[in-house]
Amino acid sequence: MPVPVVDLSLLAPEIALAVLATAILILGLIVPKGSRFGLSWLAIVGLAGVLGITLAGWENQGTLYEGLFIVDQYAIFFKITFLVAAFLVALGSQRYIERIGDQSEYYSVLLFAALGMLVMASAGDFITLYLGLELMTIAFIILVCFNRTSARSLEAGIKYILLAGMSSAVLLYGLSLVYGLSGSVLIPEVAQAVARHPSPALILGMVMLVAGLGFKISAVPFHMWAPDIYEGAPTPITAFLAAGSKAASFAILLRIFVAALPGVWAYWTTLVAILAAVTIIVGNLVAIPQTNIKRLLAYSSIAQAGYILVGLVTAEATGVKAVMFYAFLYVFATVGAFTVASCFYSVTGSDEIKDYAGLSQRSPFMAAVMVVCMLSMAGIPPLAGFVGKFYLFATVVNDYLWLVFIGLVMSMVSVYYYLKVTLVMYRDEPVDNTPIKLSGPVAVTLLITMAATLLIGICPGPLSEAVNAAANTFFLH
Amino acid sequence: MVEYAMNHAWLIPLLPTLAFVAIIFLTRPWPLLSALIAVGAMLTSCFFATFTAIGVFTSPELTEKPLVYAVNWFNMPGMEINVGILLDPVSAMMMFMVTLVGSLIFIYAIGYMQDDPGYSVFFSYVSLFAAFMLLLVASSSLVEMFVGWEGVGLCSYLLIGFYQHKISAREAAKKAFITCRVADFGLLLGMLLLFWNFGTLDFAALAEKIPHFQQYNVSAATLALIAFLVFCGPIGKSGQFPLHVWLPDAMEGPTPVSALIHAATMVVAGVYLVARVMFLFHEVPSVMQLVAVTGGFTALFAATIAVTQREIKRILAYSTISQIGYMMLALGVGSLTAGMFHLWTHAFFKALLFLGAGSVLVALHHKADVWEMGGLLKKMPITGWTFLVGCIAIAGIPPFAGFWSKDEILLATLESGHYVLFAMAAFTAFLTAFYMFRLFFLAFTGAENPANHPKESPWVMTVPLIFLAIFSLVGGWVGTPWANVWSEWIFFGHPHHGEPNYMVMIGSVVLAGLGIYLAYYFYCADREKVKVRELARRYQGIYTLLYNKYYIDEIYLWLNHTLVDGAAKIFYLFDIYVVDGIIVNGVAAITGLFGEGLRVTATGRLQNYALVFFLGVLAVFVVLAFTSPLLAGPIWGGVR
Amino acid sequence: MQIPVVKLIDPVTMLSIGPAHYVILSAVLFCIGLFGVLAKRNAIMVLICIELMLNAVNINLVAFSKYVTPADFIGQIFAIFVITVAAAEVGLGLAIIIAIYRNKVSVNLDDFDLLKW
Amino acid sequence: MGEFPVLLTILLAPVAAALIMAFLPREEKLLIKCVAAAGTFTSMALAFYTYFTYDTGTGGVQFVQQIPWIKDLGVTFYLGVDGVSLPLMLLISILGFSAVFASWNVDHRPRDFFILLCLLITGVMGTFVTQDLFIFLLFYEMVVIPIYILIIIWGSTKRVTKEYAGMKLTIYLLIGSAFLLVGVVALFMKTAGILGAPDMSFAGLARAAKSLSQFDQIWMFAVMLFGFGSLISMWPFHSWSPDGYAGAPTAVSMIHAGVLKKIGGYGLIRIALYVLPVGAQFWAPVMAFLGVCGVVYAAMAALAQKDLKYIVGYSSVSHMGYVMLAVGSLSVIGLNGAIAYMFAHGIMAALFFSMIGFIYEKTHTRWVPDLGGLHRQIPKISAGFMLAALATLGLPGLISFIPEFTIFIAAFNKYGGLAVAAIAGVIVTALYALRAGAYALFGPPREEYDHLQDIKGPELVPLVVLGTVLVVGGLLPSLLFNVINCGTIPLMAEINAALQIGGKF
Repeated sequence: MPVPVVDLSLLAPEIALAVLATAILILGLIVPKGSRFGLSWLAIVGLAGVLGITLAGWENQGTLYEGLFIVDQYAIFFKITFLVAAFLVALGSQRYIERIGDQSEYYSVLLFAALGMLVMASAGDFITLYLGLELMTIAFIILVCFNRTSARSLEAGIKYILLAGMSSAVLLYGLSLVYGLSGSVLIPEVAQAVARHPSPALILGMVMLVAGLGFKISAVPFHMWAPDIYEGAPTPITAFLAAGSKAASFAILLRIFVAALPGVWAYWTTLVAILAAVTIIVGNLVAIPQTNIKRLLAYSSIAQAGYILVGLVTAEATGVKAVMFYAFLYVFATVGAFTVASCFYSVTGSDEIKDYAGLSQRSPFMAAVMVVCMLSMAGIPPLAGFVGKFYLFATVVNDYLWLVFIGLVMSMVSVYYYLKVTLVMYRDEPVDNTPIKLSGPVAVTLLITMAATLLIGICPGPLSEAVNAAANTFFLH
Repeated sequence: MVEYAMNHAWLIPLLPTLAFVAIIFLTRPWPLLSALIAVGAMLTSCFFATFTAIGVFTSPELTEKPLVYAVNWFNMPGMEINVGILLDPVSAMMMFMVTLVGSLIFIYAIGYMQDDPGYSVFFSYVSLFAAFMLLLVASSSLVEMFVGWEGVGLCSYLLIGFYQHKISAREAAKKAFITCRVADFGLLLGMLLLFWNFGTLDFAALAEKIPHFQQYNVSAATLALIAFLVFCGPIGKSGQFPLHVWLPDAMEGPTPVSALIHAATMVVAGVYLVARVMFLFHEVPSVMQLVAVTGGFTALFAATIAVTQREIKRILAYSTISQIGYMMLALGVGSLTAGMFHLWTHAFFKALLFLGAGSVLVALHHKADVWEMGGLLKKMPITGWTFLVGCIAIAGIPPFAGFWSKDEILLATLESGHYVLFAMAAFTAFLTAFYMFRLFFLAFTGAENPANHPKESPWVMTVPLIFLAIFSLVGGWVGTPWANVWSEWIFFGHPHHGEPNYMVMIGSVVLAGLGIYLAYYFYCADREKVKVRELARRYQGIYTLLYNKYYIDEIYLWLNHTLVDGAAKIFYLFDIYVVDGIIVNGVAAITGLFGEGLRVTATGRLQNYALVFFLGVLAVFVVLAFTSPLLAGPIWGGVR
Repeated sequence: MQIPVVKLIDPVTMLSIGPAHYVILSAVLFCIGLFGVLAKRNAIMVLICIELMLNAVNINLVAFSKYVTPADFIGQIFAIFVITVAAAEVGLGLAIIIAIYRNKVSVNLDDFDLLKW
Repeated sequence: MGEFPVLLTILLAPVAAALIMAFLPREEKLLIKCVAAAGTFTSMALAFYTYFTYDTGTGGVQFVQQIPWIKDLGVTFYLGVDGVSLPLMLLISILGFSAVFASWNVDHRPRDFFILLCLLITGVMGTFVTQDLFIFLLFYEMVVIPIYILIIIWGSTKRVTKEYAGMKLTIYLLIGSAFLLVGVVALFMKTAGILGAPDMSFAGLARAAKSLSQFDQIWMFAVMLFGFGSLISMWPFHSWSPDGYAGAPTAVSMIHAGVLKKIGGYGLIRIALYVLPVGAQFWAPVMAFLGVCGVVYAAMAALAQKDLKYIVGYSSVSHMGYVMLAVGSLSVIGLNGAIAYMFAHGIMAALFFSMIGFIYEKTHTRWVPDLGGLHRQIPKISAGFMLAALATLGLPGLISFIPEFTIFIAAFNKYGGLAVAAIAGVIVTALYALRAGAYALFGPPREEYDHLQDIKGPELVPLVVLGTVLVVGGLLPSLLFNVINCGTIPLMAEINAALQIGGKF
């Protein structure tokens, strides 16, 4: 058979990112410890460059290695999402990391995690999927316990590695069953096989697959790990974990189920709807009594996963589109909120909500960003979250009205705990009145997140059109 | 001039309005200037009103076909409300009367209100009142009239409570407003029903339509209901039983106010309203009966109370109620003529009496109890003699004004065959004479009270008294049975010529005379008043009952505080404990509890998490397996 | 539609090893591993049990590769990837366990509950 | 008439003011206040200009501006006003302006206060000037957060803490709006299906909704009724209102009671009624019934209050009952009455709250038994208070009477008996309004209040502006109705056409 011609331009982002990551790792070894701070800038600029490459390749679509690696605008859109997330996190976490560990390691691992996501986004078969997933996961494990001196960070690390290991084992077992019963690992072929003769064993395999990915997106009942890990991990990592890994897992979930399994989907929808509802309810209710900002945000991000799941219920372009839209705006909201938390932590060394007293006077900007991001998650117009939710629920309103009710009512309940934070930040008088100084990069990060959240909310037109295009390419395969 | 006046009749209400605005916003700091503005405006309107009246009375067709200048106020599909001026003898007469009496009282007030801190404010209020009153009188549609109606209510509220720092004044004002409000509720419903059934509220249009109400498929019962509801308004405004309670308390206001609002003009607005919509009442005899009975009963009822009261203004207040009862009676028995005639004469002598009382009060530094007065006639001759004129007039001694109008009423009652009502009216006439002269003798004759050092009031106060006295004498001559000009002009349906009935005349005079004699016998003849005290002691029960006005105020007070406030409390408690407490906060609390409950499942033990994860997998699988049709097939499905 | 059924468990050929044996074996192995993960209190034991689960997967993959897609070696390739990743994971795991042992002088999972509620 | 984007200017003037203030130093208190005043004044002046240049001859939507916004949702940034929205737009601009002066004495963090206030005003303004449902929603909830922050920082704690009050108000309204959103989303999807292409403009939705199934219309209307109803404090979903107003600072009470509630009524008319006439017809009796319940219930509750703000809070609940009743009457007269009454109530409630605010500022109490005899010490405030009280009890010659009368007529035509109960509310209203006035202002003066300063200078603005509107509007109701007619007549015509029945009017 002829040797397949590989169009490497399709791989440009991945290659660039890998090179960048490796380079930083190596340079980290060469450059003396004192002056490694520059590496962070290298990473940031490099990420920007990769982002540029990816954007440039928007029109450049195709598949590699007989469908193992798919590059369509759907994948590219998600890649952009991840890279934006990585960029913002990298930009916002310089100071934070400086105190707890080595810049070069941190940034290279961060980039590897991003690379894993990129691979996941365009995985065309189970092996690629698995590789991307594990690359991301392992990188995250390192990052979660990056603060080697803190017991919490380490505990989070061990919890994460063990649980993630188990979940990926389950996922793999599912994959193996599916492979065995369909005779292929290429998603489209699997799809045909499943459509031709589904069987309980195959369903079991699928369930395990869902469980594995549900673990990553922290959908109830696979969510138990999330709050602990989010709380224990260094805050920027939490942000990346919440924004990036979730989005990546959704990317692959969509790829598998919406594109590949139309045959069995009919009786999955109800299940997904139930999962979504439960996730929304649990996430929001448990967030109410929280006292630690990170834990609160963790639960709220569980709820957010529930909202995104709503988009999966109807396996249609509208749903795909809604998910993509929401995932994108969710990145900004999450990163913004967590960045505020992280630089608040680096000033006061506390994550307790009660310590946020008087933040509006110590740093009006931080407080404003916090409020904006949280309310965007809650879906209060004119912020981005509102439009996102509108898209999501519009897809299910015809068949699953009850889900819409639950979702919207719960999102208003969520306002309750967001407002409790607001209350502390705005009403209470600060304990010490010293204004909080923001370092330039952090300020830029916050500014970007807030601006994006407002902008997408007020005029979502352009983004929604891009998403439309991407979602349509998605159905070509 | 007449032409001009008639075409500019709208100026009559407008001028006092302007006076009000000017005083409130410009001349408040300069009391005398304010007073002059008010009086000037009033006199000008009076001037206009006079010529208007002349104009109206020189064009006979207006009685049948009133002259209307109206403009659109606001409209929407299915609803068109006009405002304007309606000129016919009745309204012209009222305008003339109001402006005339008003001017005199304003002038009087210049003296009466001397060195009162609220001097300017007082004149602004009374000007506003005059404006609303004239609007009410001149209005061409029921809505417009309602505006004036409520407006005068407001002004009376403000003026009764003019001495706001006195608790009693405050309460009286509130009472007056709310009592009238209750009554207006009926009037409002009546208006709505009218509009609903006839699609308009213009008097002219209604007068066209109502006589043929069957064409608008309105049942007689509905019409009766409407008439009754409309009549509720007058009951309140004109202090008819059972809503008369506010009027005596209203005497808390300055005396000119009592004279103007609570004697001459506002309180007779009810009578005027009934007269205005006579075409409505005329169609429903049942309600006419009701009006007559209410009037007759009120007349007697109030008179009995007046007999025992001690405060000079209260006595006058009850007499006012009673006299308005007369007017209602007249309307009820179908004689618009007699009713309006009495309204007209009553305005003069009652105003006179109040102003006289006022001048007495000033002289005695607001010591109101007639039993502590005495012998004032010598010290304040003008006041005293004019007051006497007023008493004679109200008692109904010819040739004074009261006699002619009262006679008309008795005559009408008799002719319409309401013998019982006639008897009541007659007896009331007797009582009236009695208590008025009781008042006169107690206050102006007999031994002087050494505690008092009265002196005659200044001319600004006495001149109006004299004028009013003159009117109280000659005012009635327009309607003598022999030359009854009045009934030529003011009538409903066809002019009503009461044949001079000498029986009635003589009878009433005799009754009045008897009353006066008794009063003389008890209160003037025996210096020590022993007989009357003896009498009071013998009929202790009746006396206290009358003295406490049949305890009606107490009953209302009880109703208000127990029922209304109690109900309010219940509603409020229900609101905060049930609606808010249980439902709203309950839901919130439950949500919070769920949160707490789910929270503790996060034990921090990673193996619990693993377990949950695995159970989740099983659960999902089971659910899926049972919802999907696959269990039918073999476990492995087909394998190549 | 008519699903072409191949009897995986054939009483006649029961003695000769067939795919079923492998599948069942891997299932058993998986369950043992899972039990370990849930029951063992020692972090290292849990790590080992996870390895067991992964190996169960490998057995599956290889077996299916032989019986289902004998032509191309998808299963084997997959298995090799799994082994590699698993190695990395274990290495990382051990590193963390050492670090946390330094910090807490314990590898008993029940001692790690700072983060809860 | 798009040469000068007048509506956009009206909308953005307060935002501009807010931005400027954001860059002013904290200490420049007077300057900040002046900026706020300038911004709100600009929009008020332009609003008046719009109001009086609105061509009642042609009617319909005027001052239109359209910018395509979100293609796949069929959203256009569609500004334009008609007879229904114009009065309310005017109302918010007037109230915004007076609210700035009513809070002239705010000295605790004034910059934050006025920034939030301006944002709040913009949010409310936006709901009235747009003709597109999506844009409407954008503004609809935007106001929630400013209000919450304003309450928790500058509010006052009485029977309930301000935190509780603010949280209850916010969450309650948000839950309501959640239901509303469900309705909107469903409406959007279904109409998009009908039209083929989505269209979010009111007109478009109305056109498409004609072919909705009756069931759809009914349940959608139900959820919208709950959403808008809880905003307009329809009984029994009112319990946020008295506490909220009691907790809120003066300006917020003014704007919330004055206009924000009206968004509920406006939404009911403009969206629920106009788009879903069939549902409206089905639910009209319920609306009317709840309205009457509200009138009586809240009036009675107000009678039992001792705190001035609670009195007005309950009274506003009761007055909104009239609006519900009017909307329930489904007739031109009713709608005219409803809108005019919303305008009137906005003015008088605002005046009431501003005067109470001043009284509270001076005497530091709102507890009626602790007050009394104030008419001597602070005559101007007392005058304003009495004016508001008299308007509340619907005194003819003041702005509230004619709308009330119109509502009565409409309600009476449709629900005779039920209306009577509502009209009886007038008596109770008079009772509590007069009592409040009598006990707070009249009676013997207390010496502890002798030193009080009457309002002067900028503090007078609310009294002057609102008082003038109160009287002028009462004397010349046609100013109001001529404009409103332009909105309601076509609207009702559409509805009747959709219902295939000729209403009585």
